[in-house]
Amino acid sequence: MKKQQNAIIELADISKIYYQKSQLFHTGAGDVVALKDINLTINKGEIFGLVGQSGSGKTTAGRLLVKLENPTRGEIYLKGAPVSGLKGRELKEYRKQVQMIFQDPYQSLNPHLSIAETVMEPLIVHGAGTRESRRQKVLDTLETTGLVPATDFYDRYPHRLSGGQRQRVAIARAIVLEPEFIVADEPSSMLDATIAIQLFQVLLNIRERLGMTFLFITHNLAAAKYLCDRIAVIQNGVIVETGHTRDVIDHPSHPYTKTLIASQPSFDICPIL
Amino acid sequence: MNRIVFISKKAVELFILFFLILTVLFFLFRLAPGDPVTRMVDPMLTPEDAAHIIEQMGLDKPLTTQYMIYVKNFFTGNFGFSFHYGEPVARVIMARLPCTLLLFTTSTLLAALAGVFLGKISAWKKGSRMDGVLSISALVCHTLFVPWFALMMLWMLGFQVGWFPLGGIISPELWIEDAPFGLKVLDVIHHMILPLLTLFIIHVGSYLLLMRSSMLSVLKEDYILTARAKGLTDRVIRNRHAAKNAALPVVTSVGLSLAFSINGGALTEQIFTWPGIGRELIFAVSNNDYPLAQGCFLLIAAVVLSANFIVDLLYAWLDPRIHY
Amino acid sequence: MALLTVDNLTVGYDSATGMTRAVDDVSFTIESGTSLGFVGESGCGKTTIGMALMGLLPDNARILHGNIILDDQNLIKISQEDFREIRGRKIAMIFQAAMNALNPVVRVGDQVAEMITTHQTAVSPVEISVKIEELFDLVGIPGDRINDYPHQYSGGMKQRAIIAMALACNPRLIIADEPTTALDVVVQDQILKEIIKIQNLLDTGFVFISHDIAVVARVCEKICVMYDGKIVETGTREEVFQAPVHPYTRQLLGSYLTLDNCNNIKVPYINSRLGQKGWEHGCALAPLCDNPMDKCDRLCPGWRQLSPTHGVRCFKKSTI
Amino acid sequence: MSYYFGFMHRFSSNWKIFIQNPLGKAGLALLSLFALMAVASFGLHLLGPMYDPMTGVDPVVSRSVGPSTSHWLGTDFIGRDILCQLLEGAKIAFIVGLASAFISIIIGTVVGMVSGYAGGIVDILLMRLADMVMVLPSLVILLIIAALFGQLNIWMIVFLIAILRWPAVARVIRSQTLSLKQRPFIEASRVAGASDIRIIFKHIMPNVLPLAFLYMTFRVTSAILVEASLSFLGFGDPGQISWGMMLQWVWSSGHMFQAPYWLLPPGICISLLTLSFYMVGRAMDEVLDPRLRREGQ
Repeated sequence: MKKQQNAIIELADISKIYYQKSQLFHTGAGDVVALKDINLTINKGEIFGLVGQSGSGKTTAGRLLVKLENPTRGEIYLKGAPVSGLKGRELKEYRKQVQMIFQDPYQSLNPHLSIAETVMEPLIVHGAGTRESRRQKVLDTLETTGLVPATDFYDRYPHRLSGGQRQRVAIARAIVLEPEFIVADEPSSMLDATIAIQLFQVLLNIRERLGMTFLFITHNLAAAKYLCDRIAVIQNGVIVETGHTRDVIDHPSHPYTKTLIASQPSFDICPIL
Repeated sequence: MNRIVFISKKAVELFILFFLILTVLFFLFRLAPGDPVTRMVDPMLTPEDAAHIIEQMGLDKPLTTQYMIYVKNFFTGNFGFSFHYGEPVARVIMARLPCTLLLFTTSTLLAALAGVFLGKISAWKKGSRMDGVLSISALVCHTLFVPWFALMMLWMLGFQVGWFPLGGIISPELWIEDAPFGLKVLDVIHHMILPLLTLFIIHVGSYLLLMRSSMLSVLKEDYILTARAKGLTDRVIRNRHAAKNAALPVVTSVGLSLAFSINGGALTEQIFTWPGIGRELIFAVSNNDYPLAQGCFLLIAAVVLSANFIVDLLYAWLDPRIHY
Repeated sequence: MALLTVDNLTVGYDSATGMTRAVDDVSFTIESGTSLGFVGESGCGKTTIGMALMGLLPDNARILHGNIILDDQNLIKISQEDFREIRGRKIAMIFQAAMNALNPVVRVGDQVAEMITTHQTAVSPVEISVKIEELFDLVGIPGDRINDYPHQYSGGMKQRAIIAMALACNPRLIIADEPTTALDVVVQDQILKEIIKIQNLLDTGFVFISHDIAVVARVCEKICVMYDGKIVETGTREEVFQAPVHPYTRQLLGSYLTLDNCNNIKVPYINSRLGQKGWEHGCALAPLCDNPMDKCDRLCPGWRQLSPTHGVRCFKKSTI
Repeated sequence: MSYYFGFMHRFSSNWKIFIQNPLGKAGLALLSLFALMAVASFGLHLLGPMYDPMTGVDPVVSRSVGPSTSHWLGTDFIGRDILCQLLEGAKIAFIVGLASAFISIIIGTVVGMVSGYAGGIVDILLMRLADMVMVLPSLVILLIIAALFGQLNIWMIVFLIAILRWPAVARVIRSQTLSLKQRPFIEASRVAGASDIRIIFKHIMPNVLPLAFLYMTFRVTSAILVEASLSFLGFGDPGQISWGMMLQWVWSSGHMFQAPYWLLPPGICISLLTLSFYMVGRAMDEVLDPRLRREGQ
């Protein structure tokens, strides 16, 4: 596997604490430490997996990266430039380069907007292209995500689409600006297994064709093994193990990783498959 | 500890709210066109008496001082003198308060109990003929125009059939004579039935509708399915699992719908000449008895706010999930 | 005599466009002490089967056809009240804990006790509390948590409490509908171990409903694969997993990611059509099949029995 | 433009469900009847000065008499035609109800969306204000204001009712906005770089508008009732005939036990008009996505 050793995203000593509100005196008792001193480097062109159970802080990490929230401590770098203080124009510029795919395809599309409007929104917001070129761009992007023929989907509303199709629309919205980096937050956890595997194929295709970098957040170790070049295992806000996927899974060193591997579902499959 | 914090927070909130209302009222009285002095001092008084009241209320002093005196007077229970009665406002409204509380709490409690019960039945039998009849009648009750309905009750049950007296709280002869206590109570009840029935019918509809919709959404919850899967009888599912949860939001809305109830209460008192605060307020406003109007208004505000406070406490006590 | 026999069960839902069949001509049997798993993707009708067995179908659903016979008693024919007596006592259900399956304002212990008091009138309060402690011990909940409210429980503990509730009256048949979905893998693993332990301990029949074939593979001896309301393949665990015949079964197995098979995953044919095809005109799976025959688009394939335990709904003869 | 089509598409499919609902059908039928009455009031001057609801006195009668061929519903205590007053009252009821509901819906929706979306101190302040206004009994406030500022004209009354009646709407819209704000599609839009204004008007508003319309029907009801009560107590706009005022005349002229032909019609009209708005609201409530309602509580 070809690997370029240039970092696109770096997390340096990132901590995120949710302070307990509505207390008369702040005791710190109810505070939740979602992330504690996280250090990660994600290289250009790779799919990096962040594996953990619910409540481990993996989703928080993704939200920090797309700046839906800000870290309590630490700094995030995009291609070496710190992103903490970004506002206005600069923030908008950042959003052009970092996008997100959300977990629940039934919630991530506005029911009142057509597929075209949904996918076109980033283009409109960033003032990209003309009316005609935007239309063409949307159609092309829908094709890329496997919604063919794209014209069938263009004017539809989400309620007519299946979960897998909705998630492809969400992917199209994320890649339409051709960002450098995409956070995929459990994109397949709400989908049936056969649909999920198709979705992974779409992500791999996109990486192949557009050279994007992904952070793939998942609770499913097998999916991480299938997709990711490198993974990090996160438990209670702390990264317990990181490395090349195969190394981590075949030779886990941390006890938590071992438990995780031991609990993975498996069955004996017929030899002919 | 948490519970105490929660209660004191609510109490502080309540106090601030009341203070705001007090302040707004003060400025309204000073901002309205015309001379504030003539509004606060009975035009029929002798100049010496008038000067005394002006002195007492600080009406000749700057606005800030007036405000201080106003607040101080309020907390010492000095609401000024009613023009009409020539008595301290506090004494007038305190004499009216029991009548209002008697009518109002009885009708609200009865209506809430009946409404919750009927709403429960109606939601449980959703789509049945009984549900149809109940919810349509509830809608009709809820949208009835109160004074008109009160007049109709008076006309039909009071005037035409003659079962009930046409107004007041007690017959004059019983009031004057040293009649036995039991007889007095019976007579008050006799006088109370019509206004009580009117308020009951008006309010029972809204409680029924609230309970019904709350119950319907609870019945869609998964734990109702669990309860059915356990083989529980319909009665247990309905009363123990559905109604208990469904009544919680109804409790909160009792507080919120109080404002609505007070409008109806004032109108009902007016028509049945029930000597309560609402009627006194309408009387004061009609006769430009400003100190009395102000006193009645503040009392009503205080009643509404404390009722909301009680509702908050009740809710906190009923729902184990509440975060203080 | 089998514990449960279901014959040609057909359940329809009233919808705006007419009657749609959620369960279509489904037959199966379960013996005491054995377990049967239903596996299929969302919307295949597996949950509807569970609800039909419990007699808890929603108002807009109707059993159009078929029999459900439990211990010589046809559940289709009995009255509502008789069915209520059976629910909880003879058939119990384990719901998904991620659902709001426990009443938030009633203590967990009381919710389990209620199950016992409903079906066994002659038990003293002491006996009940002893029984509840036993049950909570069996499913692994500490005894001091009995009087907590559900919101004080974690997801895994809620699931354990729901299992305890199902076991309370020693039912003959337990239906588990996605009991581990939405739980973390580690907790899911613990709960499954708990269920297997209970299976070995008791002489109860289990019906397992899951979208996750790995879960079904772990706990069930017999497996039914469903698609769009029909069973497309049924057999013992070994038959279905070692020698699957139906292309859909093979697709399900082939695309399931485990740590061991990441290199030889078969990506199913991507079908971007809107909506499902249905069984009226040929095989519902024809659009998803990698190698359909001509008649697949015209005729609905019938049921073929390959061995006493193994059957399939497909025209294709060969296994490859 | 395509947003418009989306809305129409939803509207037409909702309309079909709505019109199948017996409540909605009955409510609409009644509403159209009252609307006809209101329209008819504009043609009253064609009948001649005797039929003017305010100044037209029948010189032959000059007192309250029952229905006759020249006065189908009878006359009031100085000989004015009751039917004409009833028609005029319908117009006023519609004006008061719709105008005041419209204003309070606009205030409530904007406050609710801003409060829910902005959060923090803005949210706390706005919602405390809403709480405060919500617990105030509107009729009592209007009475105090009427006492201090003298007779209120009809537009003042409309405005005051609206000012006192927005909090319930704001609360519902706010909780809806809060739950929408957590939805990934809003976050997706933020990640895409959309501004707050764009998110509020493009993503949140279309999702809360149905709810706002629903609440408008309930606000119409309460506005009509409050105005009628105020008029009944003698504090209405003396230049406009309203149903509440008609009842006030029956009562204060001492005809309430003698003239059922005069007592019945205005009361029935007020109750039926509010009922019909309410029925339309309930029917809409059932049409709207049930999830919307749950979160609205």
